[in-house]
Amino acid sequence: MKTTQERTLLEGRELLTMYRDMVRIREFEEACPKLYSEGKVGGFLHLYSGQEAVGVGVAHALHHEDYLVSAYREHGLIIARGADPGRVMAELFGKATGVSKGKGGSMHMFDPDLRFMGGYGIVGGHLPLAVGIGYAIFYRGSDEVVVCMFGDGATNQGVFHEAMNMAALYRVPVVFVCENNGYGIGTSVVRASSVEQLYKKSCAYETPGSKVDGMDVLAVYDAVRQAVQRAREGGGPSYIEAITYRFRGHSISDPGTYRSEQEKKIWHERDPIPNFAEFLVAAGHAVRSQIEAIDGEEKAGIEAAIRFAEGSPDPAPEELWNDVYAPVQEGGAHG
Amino acid sequence: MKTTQERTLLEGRELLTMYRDMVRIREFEEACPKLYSEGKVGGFLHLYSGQEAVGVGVAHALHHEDYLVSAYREHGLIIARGADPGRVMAELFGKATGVSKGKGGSMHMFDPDLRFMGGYGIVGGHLPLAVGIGYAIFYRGSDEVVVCMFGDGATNQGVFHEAMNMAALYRVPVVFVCENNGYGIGTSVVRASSVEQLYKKSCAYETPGSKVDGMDVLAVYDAVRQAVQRAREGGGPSYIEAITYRFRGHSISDPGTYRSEQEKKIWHERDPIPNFAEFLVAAGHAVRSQIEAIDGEEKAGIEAAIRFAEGSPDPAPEELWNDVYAPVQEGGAHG
Amino acid sequence: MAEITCREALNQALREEMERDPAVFLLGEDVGLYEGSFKVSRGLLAKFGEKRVLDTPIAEAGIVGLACGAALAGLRPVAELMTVNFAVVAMDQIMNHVAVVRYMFGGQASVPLTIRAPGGGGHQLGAQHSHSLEALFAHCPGLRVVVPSVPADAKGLLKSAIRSDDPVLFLEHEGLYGVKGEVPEGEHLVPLGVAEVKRPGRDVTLVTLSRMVYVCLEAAELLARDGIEAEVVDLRGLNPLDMATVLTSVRKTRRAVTVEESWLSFGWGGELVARLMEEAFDDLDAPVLRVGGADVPMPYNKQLEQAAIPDAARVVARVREIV
Amino acid sequence: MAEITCREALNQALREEMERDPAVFLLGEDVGLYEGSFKVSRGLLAKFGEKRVLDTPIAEAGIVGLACGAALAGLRPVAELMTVNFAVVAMDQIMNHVAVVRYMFGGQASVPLTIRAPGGGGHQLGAQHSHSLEALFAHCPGLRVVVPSVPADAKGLLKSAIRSDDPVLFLEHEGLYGVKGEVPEGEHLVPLGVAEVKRPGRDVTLVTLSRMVYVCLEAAELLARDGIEAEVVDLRGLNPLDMATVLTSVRKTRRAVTVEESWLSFGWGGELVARLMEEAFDDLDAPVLRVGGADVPMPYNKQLEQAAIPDAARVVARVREIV
Ligand SMILES: Cc1ncc(C[n+]2csc(CCOP(=O)(O)OP(=O)(O)O)c2C)c(N)n1
Ligand SMILES: Cc1ncc(C[n+]2csc(CCOP(=O)(O)OP(=O)(O)O)c2C)c(N)n1
Ligand SMILES: [Mg+2]
Ligand SMILES: [Mg+2]
Repeated sequence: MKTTQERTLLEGRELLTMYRDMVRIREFEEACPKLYSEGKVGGFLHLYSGQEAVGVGVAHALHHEDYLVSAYREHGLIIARGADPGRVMAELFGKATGVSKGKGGSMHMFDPDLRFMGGYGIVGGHLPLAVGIGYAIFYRGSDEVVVCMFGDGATNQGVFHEAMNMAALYRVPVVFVCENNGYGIGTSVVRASSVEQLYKKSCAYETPGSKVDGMDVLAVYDAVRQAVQRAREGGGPSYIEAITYRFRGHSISDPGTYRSEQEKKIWHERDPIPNFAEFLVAAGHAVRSQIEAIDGEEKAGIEAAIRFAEGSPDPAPEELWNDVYAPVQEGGAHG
Repeated sequence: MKTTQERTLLEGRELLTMYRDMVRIREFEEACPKLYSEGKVGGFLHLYSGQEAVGVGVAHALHHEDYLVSAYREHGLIIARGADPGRVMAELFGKATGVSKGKGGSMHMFDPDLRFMGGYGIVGGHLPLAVGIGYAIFYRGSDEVVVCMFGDGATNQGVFHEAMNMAALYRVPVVFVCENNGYGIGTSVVRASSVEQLYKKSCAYETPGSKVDGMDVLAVYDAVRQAVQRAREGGGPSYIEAITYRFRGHSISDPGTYRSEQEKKIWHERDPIPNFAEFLVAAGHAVRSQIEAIDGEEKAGIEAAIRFAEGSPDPAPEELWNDVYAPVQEGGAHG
Repeated sequence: MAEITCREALNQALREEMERDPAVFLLGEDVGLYEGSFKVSRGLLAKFGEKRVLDTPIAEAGIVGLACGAALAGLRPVAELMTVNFAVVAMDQIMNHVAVVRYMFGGQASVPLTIRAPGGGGHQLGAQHSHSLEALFAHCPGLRVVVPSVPADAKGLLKSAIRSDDPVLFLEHEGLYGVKGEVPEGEHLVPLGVAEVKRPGRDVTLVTLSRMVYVCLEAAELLARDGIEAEVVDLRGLNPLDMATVLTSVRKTRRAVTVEESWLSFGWGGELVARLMEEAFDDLDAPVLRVGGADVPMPYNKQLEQAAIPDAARVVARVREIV
Repeated sequence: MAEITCREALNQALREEMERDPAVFLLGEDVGLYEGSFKVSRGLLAKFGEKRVLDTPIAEAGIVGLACGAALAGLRPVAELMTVNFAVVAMDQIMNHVAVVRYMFGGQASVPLTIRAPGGGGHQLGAQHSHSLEALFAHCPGLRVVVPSVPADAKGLLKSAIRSDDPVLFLEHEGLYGVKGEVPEGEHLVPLGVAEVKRPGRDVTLVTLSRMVYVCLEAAELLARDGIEAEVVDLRGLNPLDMATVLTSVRKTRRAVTVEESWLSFGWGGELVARLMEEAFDDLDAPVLRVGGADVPMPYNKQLEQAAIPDAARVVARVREIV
């Protein structure tokens, strides 16, 4: 058993990693608009700036073998899970070195080694997939857990209901994390959901529901860690609503005029990154210079990621036809 | 204002009509299996025997202008709403005189004059339609109400969630009545729904939910009347779970072996019809001979309905091509 | 006549029909406060209010079902699906409810519903956001399938769709909202089910719709340089399907190529080929060929995506095989 | 070889594959305790237990999505949709998830999922319960579409489907479960994408699948009385599509008719016609004609329903137009 001092050190290290991960995500996301306007990145582009504490808190609450599934706002999540920002950026560039070989783009990233089971673009569509991954875990009797991330708007979709019910019915190890950033594109939560407190929706499935401050990485970490532990021990699914805010528009093309300057200001004051830095210093987990070092390293890291993406090749033309079907197996046409 | 005595008489009359309606439905349904085995009726055939108190309680709680929408187990509902059993039977026979001109059959009956907006065969599929009818009422500012009937199994479908949410969000005058007969085909409620008490599902929409004895026509009538009044006065939707039982298999082809004899026996003792007859006599609303007269009249009425159906013509062959599209309107091809 | 974009033309049609008929209302995700993700409903919430411009939750089955019910009760809803890709989420409501209620209730029910849905590829939106589903909907009896290519049709067809007592899938192309063209002010109706010859020609008929109309016109230009005169027929929809115009053209040119953006296999081109073969076999000097999208989920990478979508060069190449 | 029904053949395939591979499991509405609404999964719950024979709520999107996720995580689910009519409720999961994940994730994801769904008309089930949706699924790249007509194929194709690493829509016909035929015991695989000539003939080729195979064989008998020898080709599926077998037959007979149960317009027949026209135009002595279901929602009335579904007489009449 470790001494208090050792444990603090350990925690200290982990806390700094959390900070580093949030900074990495922020640097990554904030580099995107320019690249998009330069035409290097295309398609839809949903940035995670402002929501980093949720993704990082979740990722740190997981074991390496645990699964993460997400909607399309997932750059930050796959990075929090440990993906090389270079390969994530390469995906945005549509390059062969991207996490999805340039075929998925911003919305559809995947990494089996990290057990990042994909970013999906149909709102709510991936929730039943998470239940299925949970069922596979239960089926094998292993002790992994799936965390499924989705937005507030997704909770009004029919599949949300079906997934929540089936997860509870089969007691699969799934933790549903709703990132309530207040809006589904231009529609605020109260204008789309009959119940304003989204965590209450789990009452219809006798699944524990709780609410957490999504701008506080440690609060998210604690809430998710408990839910994950419960799931790992066979306690079944739980549902967490993380209250957060996206600092940018819904996607790169959204000016976000439906949100008042006043509202944005209030939330920016709650920016999870500087606030966490203050906490780290105040609590003695780090000194200012360490923080600045991390900021600098991550800024440089993202510049390197962009260089990697720019230097990477496009997929070969024949890639158009690959991956539609499985490679033909032994024994039998398409068998 | 009426004198107490008059009112009792009136109630007495209405109570007898309720009894008559239940008997009519039972006689109708119990006549079907034979007709089916004779090949006069085809397709699926979902009988309502045992659930009469729900449909009749609901129908009596409605005004003439109110709407009723249902799933496929609807013979009893359209009859309770006032449809001529002859035309309902003719529909089962697929005759041109049927309520849907022989094109709908057992699952798809419709009568605009009775504001019976249809029986639908996709489990849960008609719930959003009910919300839409409610929206039309709200849109026009009239004071009608829609009652939407569905089974316990339907509450696990995604559209249930979407419809409940939208109904509450727009405060439309819809009363959702879940006929919980314990099973969705061979699957019992607890094996399909994570929450056993289905009325609790409305908690996720901040919509009042209540449970009522579906074998007691007056209990159903009272619960629905209150919900209808609330809706009529702009109070928005409510959700009622009526606990009932189907005396026969899911459909004519289902032996229903998944239900124990013991279970069936208990429920048959709760048969809404003889029990209501006992109540009427005991409470002095009717004398035995009146009850017997009604039983005889309704038996004869269904025999007449069968004769009407048998004597009716099939749709003309060209009917195959009619009703796919609206009759071509003035001004413009298909415009 | 004013030169306006398809976006403005659609907006005009909605505005005019809502003014004309109080039973017409809009619903959909972000159609109100946000004025539509493609801004087609700009200004309508301000003008008509929340009751007639209804923002909805993200629940496509609920949206289409609500609209279907409202139509059954006598209203004329215009439901906007943010994109046609999500129509698939509401497929049961569209196929098993909207399309069939009139028939299965013996003609007693009517669903005067218009479902607007932008679609199509070309913007690197990937495998879940690049569909053109004309063929799917056209396979379902009971549904009208209307597809405008120019601003004037966008307005005239949408007005006709809204006035139709049949349910109409009105399929717009995301790549055409900004396209400009002359559009008559006020009452301008284009009947459903009437194709239009966009360019006359004697050597080959290009049968197409939506954004591919422009691709075909471009191909026709290229072919013309070599003296090959292609006639371009814009179907403007698949149900009703105007075979008469197609047959007249093909009987003249004796050659035809169908051009569709969606997956070639089991797309709508096959239907046209089959009807042409049956009704004009002896008039054909060559097989009717098809051009269509690659049979793959849409890739994100720009070059791959461009390779997956038919272009003028591909059309020209196909034509050269038979002319 | 034992004579067994399609129902028993399917049951055998499921049982054998579950015994062979512990990753194979069944899920669906009433597949367990109730043993399937068509009793295809009879005895499987008793033998394999609840974990491997999973009863689900009535939630098709949830069922297909759960199966898709389980497949992503390495299992080999066999999802039963009570009927194909409800596949439409899960259309988004099938089209936008199951079909595309391998591609959109650059080949890193695999969905070895089989979705079984009974369908077809003929039992007076009306407009919402009589679909045959082969054409819809065949239009979506990424999905295999397999359609057995006889017990031996029901077993052999289902086993191949379950072993395939591609998602397979396995479409059974409600009217064929009771049909008997010889079925090899134990290991019997029929590769996906290989059509079969059910009856040799020199005068015309009937291209068909599912229950229509029987209708075509009946038509062939009638035609034979008048000396017309029809060759009947059972496609056994639409993806992979075995054009080679069809072309070989048509190059011999120089005439063809496609026969499908579903709505004729925008059905799969058009695809066959288009490919035949392109690949065998000069070998054809007559237009390739099509027989298909009436383009109407299915009516309940028996006579009307019979009139809506293709029968031998209709096939014979079409053949006589070109022979
Ligand atoms: C089924 C479906 N409907 C509509 C859309 C279009 N759309 C993309 S994102 C979005 C808003 C989702 O909001 P939310 O779930 O809160 O997630 P957020 O974007 O806020 O992270 C919508 C409506 C979609 N992608 N899928
Ligand atoms: C979407 C859909 N899935 C499956 C079916 C097949 N099915 C018909 S009735 C039924 C059970 C419905 O149970 P419940 O909702 O409780 O109604 P009940 O039959 O008990 O009145 C099922 C699964 C269907 N008709 N629609
Ligand atoms: Mg949101
Ligand atoms: Mg039930």
